[in-house]
Amino acid sequence: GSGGGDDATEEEQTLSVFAAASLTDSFEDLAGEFEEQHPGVDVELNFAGSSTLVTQLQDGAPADVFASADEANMDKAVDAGLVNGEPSIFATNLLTIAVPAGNPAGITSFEDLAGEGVNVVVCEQRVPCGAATERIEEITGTTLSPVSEESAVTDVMGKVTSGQADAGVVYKTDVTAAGDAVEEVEIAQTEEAINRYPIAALESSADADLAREFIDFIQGSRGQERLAEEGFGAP
Amino acid sequence: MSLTFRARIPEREVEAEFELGQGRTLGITGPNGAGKSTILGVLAGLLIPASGRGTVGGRVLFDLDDAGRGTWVPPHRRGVTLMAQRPLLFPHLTVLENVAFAPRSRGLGRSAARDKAMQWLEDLSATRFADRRPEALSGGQAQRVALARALAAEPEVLLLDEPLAPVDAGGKTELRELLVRVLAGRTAVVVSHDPQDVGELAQEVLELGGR
Amino acid sequence: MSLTFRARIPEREVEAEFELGQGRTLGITGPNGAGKSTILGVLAGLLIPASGRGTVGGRVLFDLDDAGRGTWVPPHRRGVTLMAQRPLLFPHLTVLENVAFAPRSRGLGRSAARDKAMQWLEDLSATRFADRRPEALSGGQAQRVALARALAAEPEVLLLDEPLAPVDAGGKTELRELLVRVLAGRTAVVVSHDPQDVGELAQEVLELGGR
Amino acid sequence: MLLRVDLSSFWGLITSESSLAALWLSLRTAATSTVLCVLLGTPLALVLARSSFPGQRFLRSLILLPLVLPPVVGGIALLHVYGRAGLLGQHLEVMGLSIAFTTTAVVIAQTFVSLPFLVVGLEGALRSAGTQYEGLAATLGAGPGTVLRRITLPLVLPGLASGAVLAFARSLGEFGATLTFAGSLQGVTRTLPLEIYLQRETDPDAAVALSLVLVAVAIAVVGLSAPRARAAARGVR
Amino acid sequence: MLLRVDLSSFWGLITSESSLAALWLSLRTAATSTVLCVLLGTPLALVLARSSFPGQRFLRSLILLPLVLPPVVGGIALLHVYGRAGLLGQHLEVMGLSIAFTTTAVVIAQTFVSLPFLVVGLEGALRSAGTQYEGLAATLGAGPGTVLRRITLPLVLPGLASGAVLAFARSLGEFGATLTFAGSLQGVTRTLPLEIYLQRETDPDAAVALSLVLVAVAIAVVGLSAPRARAAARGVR
Ligand SMILES: Nc1ncnc2c1ncn2[C@@H]1O[C@H](COP(=O)(O)OP(=O)(O)OP(=O)(O)O)[C@@H](O)[C@H]1O
Ligand SMILES: Nc1ncnc2c1ncn2[C@@H]1O[C@H](COP(=O)(O)OP(=O)(O)OP(=O)(O)O)[C@@H](O)[C@H]1O
Ligand code: MOO
Ligand SMILES: [Mg+2]
Ligand SMILES: [Mg+2]
Repeated sequence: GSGGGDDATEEEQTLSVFAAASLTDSFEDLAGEFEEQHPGVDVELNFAGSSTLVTQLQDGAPADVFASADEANMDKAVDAGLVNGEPSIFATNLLTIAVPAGNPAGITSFEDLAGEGVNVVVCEQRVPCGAATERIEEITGTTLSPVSEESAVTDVMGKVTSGQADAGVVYKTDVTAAGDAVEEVEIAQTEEAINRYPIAALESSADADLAREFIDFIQGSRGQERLAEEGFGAP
Repeated sequence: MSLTFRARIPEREVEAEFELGQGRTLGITGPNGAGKSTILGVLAGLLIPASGRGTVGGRVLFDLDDAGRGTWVPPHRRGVTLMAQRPLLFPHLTVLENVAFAPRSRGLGRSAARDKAMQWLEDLSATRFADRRPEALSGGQAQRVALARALAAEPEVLLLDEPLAPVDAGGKTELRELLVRVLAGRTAVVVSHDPQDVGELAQEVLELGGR
Repeated sequence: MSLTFRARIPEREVEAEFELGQGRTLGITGPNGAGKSTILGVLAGLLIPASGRGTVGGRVLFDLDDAGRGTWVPPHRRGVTLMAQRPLLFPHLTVLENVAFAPRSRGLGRSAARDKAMQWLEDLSATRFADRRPEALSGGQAQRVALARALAAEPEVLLLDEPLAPVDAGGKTELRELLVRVLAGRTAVVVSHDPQDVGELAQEVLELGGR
Repeated sequence: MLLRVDLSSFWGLITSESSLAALWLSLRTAATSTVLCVLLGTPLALVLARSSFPGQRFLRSLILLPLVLPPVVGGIALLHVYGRAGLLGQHLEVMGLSIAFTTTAVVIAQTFVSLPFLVVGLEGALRSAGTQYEGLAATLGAGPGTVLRRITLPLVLPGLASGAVLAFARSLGEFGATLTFAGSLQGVTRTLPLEIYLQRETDPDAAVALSLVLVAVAIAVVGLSAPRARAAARGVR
Repeated sequence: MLLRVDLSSFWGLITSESSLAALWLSLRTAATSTVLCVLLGTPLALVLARSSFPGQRFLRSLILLPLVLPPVVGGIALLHVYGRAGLLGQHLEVMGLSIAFTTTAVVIAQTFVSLPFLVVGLEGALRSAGTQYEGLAATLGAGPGTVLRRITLPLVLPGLASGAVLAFARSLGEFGATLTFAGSLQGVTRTLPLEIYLQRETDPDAAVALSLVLVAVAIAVVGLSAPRARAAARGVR
């Protein structure tokens, strides 16, 4: 454990965090700060798509903390008995429309996406952002006929930043990360399809206290501040 | 077609010069490594000499100055056919297809080329191999087929590199007679170590010095 | 080592039988395709006959019944070395390395094997090629090197398939004298179309019928 | 892997509309890409093996590039060339040709990643076949075209065939470049690997079942087209 | 692509700690995998090219499988074998060896996807080299080991080398199987392609810059090891 250490030689300790790829930048910074506050602790970050991470955990990957980009994947981890205690929501993400710089197709609302000749790209309904997009379609009574239904938000963004698509339905964090390459067109009804990011300590953790401390740090003011910079919403 | 030849291939220490009248056969002899195959290679267009000049009936085959610049006609436009020292039968073609290769390349139709090839195989007593692959031939059998393939090209100039070396004693006599007939009136160069070949086939002889 | 041989290779319509006393040389002659190379291949262990039996000094090389079952000793344990009809020099080795191959395989050290190879090249007047690659040799030069490589193996039984075919006239006389010396006291089989080869090298002759 | 899928649901799954559409699309596009690889790769291999010119090494490296590029990066590179705003793509766009999000884009992505397989295999075969037969054929009066058609290509046919099989297999498994460059729409651009990837999000077992289908198709193609085993070492002439 | 990255930030980016760690890890693991491919692939290619036995076609298909598997599926398959609960993994676990999510896992993933390249290239070279020289060497008294070492392998060295280059290139670009099977831990399992993938999530331009590094390394390796161009067709003996 982390206890028992006097001011004598610090015991080297590793905290392994499995986090959704969309958290890369924020978690790398936060992990560095956490290490500074906890001398002797080395935070190892493993980033991948949330479903990949669950697969890895199921197959016995050694980890202390799991931060998922959606509740469905966290549920899978819970069902598999991997989680210690209750997951908690530490961030939210809202859908928005990304258009290439200059907005060539003149998109102003979600409904515009259904217009003639608009190349729109969305996530497929089997992945979280696709499910959220479908909910917005229902609420607005709009039926999109996308030219592509991607398996990850990153791939939707790729189509927009490269100008292949006239518009893509993505998360606010993605628009923030892309900087000048894209412009944002807000979705009025976006609050109806909120995406929640849960975090949890894992059964396989060798040091439940330290895992807890890391989760608290992410949910604390410094963690929330850094996440907000990336475009995440508060829980 | 009369033939003139002069070439220098210094990497192989080979240098030679000769002239040959229309319809005549030149026999080249000389020790191993003297440059016999090299000369045939240059004539056929498979080797580029450092310098030299070759003509057939006044038509230039190659004409390269000491810096290696000048004319050089590619092999398929020379009207010169080589039977190399090794049979080099095309391994993916049957014996008949090998012999029919040149007639086909000259534009003959499939069955006309086959007929022609069959005739040449008959002349060389090799019809019974017609459908075999080259890999299933004995050394002497392969040589006969290679000879048939070169003859079937009916070129202006025929180059034969030790055509009868692996042929059996009886076959040598038979094939020599055939070659006498075939080479009559045709310009040809025959390389051989066998004085009898040279004596019976060639009207002129080039004796290369050896090392 | 005395040699006995009896084999049937029906795919090639070859069937032969002979015995040879210790230290003697058998000359095999016969028309192209008679089966001369085939017999050497079976003796060397590169071809498996349908049936037959071969022994060297009483030791069995192969002994296969009509169903093809029985003993078959692999080539490297026969003490039989073949010089094939084509030189087949190892293309990735220099001439010297080619000739040193057998001594090295017999366990000689690198420099001892080199010395031995150099001696054989000297006997065959081929030392000046020692450092060349086989591709840079003329037909007759390659043949000399192949002969040197086979002789350097100093096997119990030596098989030579037309050893002098592409060699020049002067070389033939020189090499025949060398072979007479080398084969003295060694059991050997020599295939040749040249009656002079057979006459001077062989004490016994097997004349194969042709087709 | 087999243990994780029970048979009845397996059959239902692989015959579902989306699976069949993906399988059919994969087979069609992989076959087309293979043909394209042969048509483009053969001249390239000939140039690499039969001529020497300055910049040849660089050309070879360029052709082999897709091998080492992570497919996603390859897809990005394709976007920069053929995309709407790409080097070539913007001119095509003007001509009214839009490649983005079409099956054509899938074929381009697959051809891009598979071409090196064909070129490398064929170049090796051409080099080891050597030029002796070609030279001899020329002295028999055959021009370059005839030599190519009747000597060179038949001699390297085994190398060409094994290269084509590799290219087909690689096209069939192509995922990253297709996803990045062509998108993912059922029946149009969503090939079997993309379908598998999507299935994995919701039903990993189903993804495994679909993978088995892909594996079966691949084994069938590769197995059937394998070079016929030659009889063991026989014959020295 | 070049246009999107300005040079000063480019340099800072590719010399950042995480980039250098990823590059170094990539080079180390790709080199190790290539060595493993040669060690494993050479006997396999020999068995495929030089013997014939029932099930040979099946064995070949099996070896070629990773070619056609989308790498992610390959990664899942590896987890099922070497993972903690996997067929082999559970026994290794008992012995105190845990492979998943270590650098060893990266090497296994790369070897798995790269092996077919080596085997296919080498098998083709072995077949076209034929067995004549081997037979002749045996009659000169060389046993199977000597023949293999001094004749067979040197004769197919160009094929072996080009196979090894392909395997190295493929290992360097490996992404999907590594991510799934080995995870993405800086300095341990996060190779350059994984680093690029992560960068793309947050900074697409940086991803392009890193891709250029990968491309440069690949061009260097492939270009330098290319077969020396032979002089144009010369010589018939
Ligand atoms: N690539 C090469 N191919 C053939 N010979 C070469 C090569 N390079 C150098 N040479 C040398 O060139 C010289 C001439 O060789 P060439 O083959 O013309 O001889 P040759 O008269 O045909 O001999 P042989 O009667 O043995 O066939 C020889 O000394 C040979 O060693
Ligand atoms: N794979 C093969 N290799 C060689 N010969 C074969 C093969 N298959 C069948 N044969 C036939 O076997 C017979 C014997 O051939 P072999 O090579 O032993 O003849 P040879 O007596 O050595 O003739 P040559 O004097 O022409 O060398 C020939 O009729 C040949 O056509
Ligand atoms: O990295 Mo995620 O789990 O696709 O947002
Ligand atoms: Mg010669
Ligand atoms: Mg013979």
